[in-house]
Amino acid sequence: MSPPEEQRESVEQFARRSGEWLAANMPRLTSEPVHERRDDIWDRQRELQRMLWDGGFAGICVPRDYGGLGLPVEYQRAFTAESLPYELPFYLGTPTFSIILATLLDFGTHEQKLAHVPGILRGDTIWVQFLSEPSGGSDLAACLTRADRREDTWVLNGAKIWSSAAEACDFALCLARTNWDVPKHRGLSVFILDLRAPGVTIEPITQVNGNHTFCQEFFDDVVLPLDALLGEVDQGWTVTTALLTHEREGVGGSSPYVSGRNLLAPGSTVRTNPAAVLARSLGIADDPVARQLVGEQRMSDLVQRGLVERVSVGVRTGSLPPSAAALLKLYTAGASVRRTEIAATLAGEGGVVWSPGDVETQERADKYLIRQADSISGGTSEIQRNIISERVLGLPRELAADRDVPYREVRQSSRARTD
Amino acid sequence: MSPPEEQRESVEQFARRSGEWLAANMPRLTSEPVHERRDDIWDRQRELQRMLWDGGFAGICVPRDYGGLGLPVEYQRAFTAESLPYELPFYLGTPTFSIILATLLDFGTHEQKLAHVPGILRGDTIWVQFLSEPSGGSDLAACLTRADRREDTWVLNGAKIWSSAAEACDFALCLARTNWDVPKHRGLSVFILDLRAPGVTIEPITQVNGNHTFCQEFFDDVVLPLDALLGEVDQGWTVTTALLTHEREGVGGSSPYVSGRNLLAPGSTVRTNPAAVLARSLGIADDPVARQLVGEQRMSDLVQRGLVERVSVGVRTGSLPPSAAALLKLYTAGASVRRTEIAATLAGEGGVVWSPGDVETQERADKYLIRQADSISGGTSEIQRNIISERVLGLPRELAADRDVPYREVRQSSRARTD
Amino acid sequence: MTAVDFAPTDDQELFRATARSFLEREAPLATVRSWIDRPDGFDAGWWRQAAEIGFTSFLVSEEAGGGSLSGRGLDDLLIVAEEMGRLVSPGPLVPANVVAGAVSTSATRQQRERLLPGILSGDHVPGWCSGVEVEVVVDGDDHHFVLRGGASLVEAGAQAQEVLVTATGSAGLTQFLVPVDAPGVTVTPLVGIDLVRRFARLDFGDVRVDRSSVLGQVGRAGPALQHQRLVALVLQCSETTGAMSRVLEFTLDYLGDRYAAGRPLSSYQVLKHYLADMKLWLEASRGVTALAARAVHDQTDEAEELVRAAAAYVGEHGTELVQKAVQLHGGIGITWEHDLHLYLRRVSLNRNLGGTPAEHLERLAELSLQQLETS
Amino acid sequence: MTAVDFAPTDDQELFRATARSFLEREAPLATVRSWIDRPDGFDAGWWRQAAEIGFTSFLVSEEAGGGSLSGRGLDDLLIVAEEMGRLVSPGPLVPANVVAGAVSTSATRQQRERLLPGILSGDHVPGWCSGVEVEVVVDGDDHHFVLRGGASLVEAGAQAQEVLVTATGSAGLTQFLVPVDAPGVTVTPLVGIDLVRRFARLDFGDVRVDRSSVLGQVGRAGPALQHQRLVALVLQCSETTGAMSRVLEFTLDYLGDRYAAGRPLSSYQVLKHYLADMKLWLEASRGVTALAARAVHDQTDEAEELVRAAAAYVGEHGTELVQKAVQLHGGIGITWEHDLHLYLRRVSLNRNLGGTPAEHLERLAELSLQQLETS
Repeated sequence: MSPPEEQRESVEQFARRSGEWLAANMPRLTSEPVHERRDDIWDRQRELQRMLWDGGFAGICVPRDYGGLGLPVEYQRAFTAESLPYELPFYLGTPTFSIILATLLDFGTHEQKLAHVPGILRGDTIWVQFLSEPSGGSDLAACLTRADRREDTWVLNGAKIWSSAAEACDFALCLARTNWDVPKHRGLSVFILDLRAPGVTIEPITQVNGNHTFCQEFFDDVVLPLDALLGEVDQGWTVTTALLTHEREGVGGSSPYVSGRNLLAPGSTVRTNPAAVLARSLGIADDPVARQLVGEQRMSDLVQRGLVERVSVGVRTGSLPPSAAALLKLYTAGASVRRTEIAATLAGEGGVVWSPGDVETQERADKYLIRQADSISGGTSEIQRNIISERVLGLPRELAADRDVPYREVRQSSRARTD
Repeated sequence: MSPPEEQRESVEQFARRSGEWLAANMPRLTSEPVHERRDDIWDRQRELQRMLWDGGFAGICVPRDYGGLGLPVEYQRAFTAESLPYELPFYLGTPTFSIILATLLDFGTHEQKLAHVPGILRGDTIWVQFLSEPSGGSDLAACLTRADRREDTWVLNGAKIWSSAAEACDFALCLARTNWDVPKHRGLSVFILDLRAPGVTIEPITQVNGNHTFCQEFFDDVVLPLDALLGEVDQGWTVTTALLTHEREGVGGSSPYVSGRNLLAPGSTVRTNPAAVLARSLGIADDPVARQLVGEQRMSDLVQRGLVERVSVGVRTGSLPPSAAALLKLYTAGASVRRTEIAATLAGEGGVVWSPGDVETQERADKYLIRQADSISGGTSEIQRNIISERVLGLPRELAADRDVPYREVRQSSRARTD
Repeated sequence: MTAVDFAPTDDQELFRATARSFLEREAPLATVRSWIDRPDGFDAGWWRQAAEIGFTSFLVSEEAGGGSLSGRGLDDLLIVAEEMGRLVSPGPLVPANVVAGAVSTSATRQQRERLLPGILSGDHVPGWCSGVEVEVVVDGDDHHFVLRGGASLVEAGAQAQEVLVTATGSAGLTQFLVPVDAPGVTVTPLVGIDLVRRFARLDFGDVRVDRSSVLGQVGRAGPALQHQRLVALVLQCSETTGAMSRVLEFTLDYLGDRYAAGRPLSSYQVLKHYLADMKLWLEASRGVTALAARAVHDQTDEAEELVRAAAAYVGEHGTELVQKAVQLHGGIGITWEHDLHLYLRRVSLNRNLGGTPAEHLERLAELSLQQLETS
Repeated sequence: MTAVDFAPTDDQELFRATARSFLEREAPLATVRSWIDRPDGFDAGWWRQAAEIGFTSFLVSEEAGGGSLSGRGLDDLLIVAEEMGRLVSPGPLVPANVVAGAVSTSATRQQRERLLPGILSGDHVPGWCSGVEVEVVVDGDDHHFVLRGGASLVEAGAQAQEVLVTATGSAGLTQFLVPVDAPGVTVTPLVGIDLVRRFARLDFGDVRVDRSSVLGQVGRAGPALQHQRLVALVLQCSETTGAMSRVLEFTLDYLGDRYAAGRPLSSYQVLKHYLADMKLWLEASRGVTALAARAVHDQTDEAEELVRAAAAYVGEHGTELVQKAVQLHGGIGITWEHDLHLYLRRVSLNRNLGGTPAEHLERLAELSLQQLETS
């Protein structure tokens, strides 16, 4: 459905046209990206996405049938390169575009894609995935939320946790168990869930820094239509595996559906060295020991950029399997730890006691308290190393005591056991 | 058999007398410890040990029945504290005294102890342990060397590897399989092996640095008397476990049988900071980045000293189990890696290319090539972490595919399989 | 080097049990959380009870109303610090003991009588300025002094009635005991990563004091200040080891309770090895802190080296251990509801207060290099 | 920032296969070991064969007798470096290509004709002095120069017939092509951790040269030297990634073959995670090296930053990967007989040559801070 190659404008022409349009239409970024705590952040995202849509630059790699431009990934990259000086709907990047949109395109029926993709591209709907559960930890397949077939509907019961900003979202992809008599991975299904459906309760979780980045959800006899099922029944693990790969691409900065700089992998697109800014503001830019950290920060960002390219091309050309996106996720998580640690080290004593009203120092300290967040959310670094060793390097799988056992017989975390 | 407490001289009196005797009899250390590559190093060790024996200071904690002084560990520590400025038989410390002597005292019959302990204290015999095998890696119980009962003898066949300086030794403790029809750990026995027995062949292994620190041994129908058995038959794993605990004490610097500074855990006794010496000689003592490394080296040495005390007292008072010696071994291994790395980093480009005849730089480079040696020999750091997590913290054991399986049915490394 | 026995005495074991049960009963974590919004960060009645048990008396000589359990007051005090670390207790442990020790050692009888009873009973909270940021000039005769400058980080500075401040002048370093309500003293409370330990900035705008305020001798306070700093650092290290120890305990429990793929998390080798490393960091931290405390008590020539080594190692590994525990807990570890962040706040404060690991390493390098010159 | 496609072209894939089979056939590790005792560390005939395949021609323009596969000669040359790293090949890869590139870019026709055919055929080994340790003064007229000083680390300095040296003088930096048998030049072979790559010290004791020795313009060699250094660093990085890649391969094989407690070593989670980290280090090293090579070729204003980032990261992680492989091999990994030490020697040399990781980080900090000033 894409235009035949000879009729397309070239990447260079597209880039030039994008640059001109961006300059004429999108707000310029002043210094740092839009502040996370702004109250109207989500309305702003919808508005910005709508501007892209109206300008004809939404869904560059999305098929034309579903409202996109149907162009190859080089066009998306060219657009992003041009867009760096401008404010874009950064917070829609992951999960809505990189994860959800990609998964819908992979598994949705023609009707499901027609129903949902254009709304995403227009900025009408914001999405989230419901995977983790209070009892499950890193093992997403240890899913206790259930969807039971009742006449011509599915009835959803259970609880999910660690979903990003679910309060602000319209729809979710939700993993639920549809069969308890087969082993863990074989009885799962994924559903498209309207978050305004009766029986859905969403509660924010207060983080150490006072933010409510994550939510917890409860489902109490939520009735879903049959066409809410994404992919095949009981084949939800296949959908989830693809979704997680898209998540690693999103976090690592290699998704073909995201426009604009990647807030989650800042090193790959941003040129300013945040450690240099901090060292200068602390007056220690001449301290050789501090400068080692400043240099390390820049190294880390540039290596990330190289890794993104390497993995993207490797997956595209087949020299790396799709699960190699776990390399990006693992790198990004480690880089985030170092970024936070470098800032805390530079700040020193002044970073643990400060004058009232010194918001910058306060935020740095808060950030230090959630230093591990990027190594946990979206799959811990330990899970990424399992994936790399097993699926990229082909080493033996971890022993699973629940393999080939009907799921109702598997031992669960003590807090979650019902006996 | 020790003198009743009231008749003993006090620790202080003993320390004073030791100090006087050392000053009058033992050679003073000039700057650095005796060089490892001296040809007559082993004769020298025997001679120094004989001097201690003649002076009445050999085997301070060894029972008087077997030629020792029968004193509590405080006396040994006081002697070592006094002895730091003097040359002592450092290379006998581990394994002969800390490992072999300790194990003989634990498991030997009265006759075996009478036959062997005095010879060790006099400096007549040097010992080594034969545990590792070419096929076995870290799993010492995966022992393929066999001892078969033939009339009133045991007949030994097989091969061992990674034994320290076996060429220079007189006796060994050798682990061998005496029963193939029971699971791995239950069919082993330990033997006292005279290295001049017919059928024993010892070959040095050339290390990366050209040294021959380790040997490989082959046993070809070596006939042993029945009283060569140490401990019970088929109970050799019990002996080995005790031996390995003594090894960790020796390496960590907490053995009660060793006199003089511990070459394996130098941080615990030496005061000079080797990184400071190097930085000064390279002319970079004023470089703040180099000074961070110099400071780290000193920190590492002092922390080691604290850990040795902490673990020794913990094991003695029961607040830590004996296997906590693995903490010392793990720390020492890591500290050795950092010591080598710090030296290499300080040397920089001048450490990888140098003028012919610059022996010091050459040795530092050679050392870098065997940086991991202390993290491998005597049980890898991974094994130490297994021990700490399982035996000190009480976490679940690693899955063993060979548990409760007759050993002849267990799968071995491909190079060692005989099929 | 003499052989030293680290084994705790029976009195010390008993005292540890007493301190632990007092803290668990009177200041469990729920209580500590409830004190976050108090201006002082703790309850004055609770601090008086703590003082009664001995939390402020171990560095004070018997004749001055204090006394130690083992003859080594700093060793005894480490028990308090470690137990307080286990429950991230609030309270002015460091300034109260540093000032009590200093007064006990160097004060005149009048100063002792004025200050010590209140500190020992917990009624009086003293402040201690760790830095040298104030200048002193002799005012006319040599019986009056004027203090000028700002002490940027004073623990309990806004809770204290009186502060011990070191000033630099033509005669050298001099320590003064200054009432915070003296004319010219301005107190600005600060905010910190720790939610219950309180700090303030104290500004001295031409504060006039007389000779009765001088602690010890004019111009000779260098060694006293150095000793106070080493004591403060050792207490922080010990508090951090207490926090490390408690965090390791509940992390072990948690991983034993949680199952993944039908196996307890604590059976996964990678997680077991993390825990083994954490145990090593904990025991190494305890060992070097104990050695450092001995050396400070005995005032050996290795005292500063050992304290700096402890502060650098414990600072670094204390935060690393708690961050690793967060990782092992997963998402729950970064919620407000879970207690982990209280521990992370405390060890992070202790890591940086009175010197960062990098600053301690720099000083260790300096000391090592000096030794080469003299040896 | 333009989107760049890293995917290798078909020509590049084909060339890689050719280079690999040439090296595996003509210089397997047993052969490399046999060359250790040769003064040159390699076989001249072998180097001529390598040159014939193209090992010395990618940075040379087509009209000068060279040529690239992809239009990006440095990308092509990275393939050579990576393949040589896989087999720790000897040979003057860096100086031959750096000098060939410099001559191709800046030489006079006479210089090109004198030097390039020999370098391109492998008959001539040029030396390259990476530092600025030599001074130059104009001798009387401006047609003669006197060089004075010592180049402390010259790869292939004792094998070369001619060396490219940068000298500093009142006019600025100037590069000279100097025959090593010129009167006044003293060559002292050095010893290195790598057993087949050779270095020498070159002393210039009032060496008199004329204008025909000047490469490029007098006093204007700064940018050329900078470009040469960046090329050398990128080649080292690429060689190290080749070594990393080969070491990871045989370590994976080894751990699959070895059993402990009846399980292959490669089934232990801790060892699996080590290998996952090693894979990450390898791919990150490849990625940043490729980016850096692009930027050097395009001479973008990020070129030095990317090269320094690559050199710091690859230097550090190259040695760490091989040391981890030693750990995974156990005792056998520190024996002379096993090949691991050959790899460790090579990556350790590359890590330190032309700047240590710490020096690269310092420079990165400088560049970051400069950007703040100008932005």
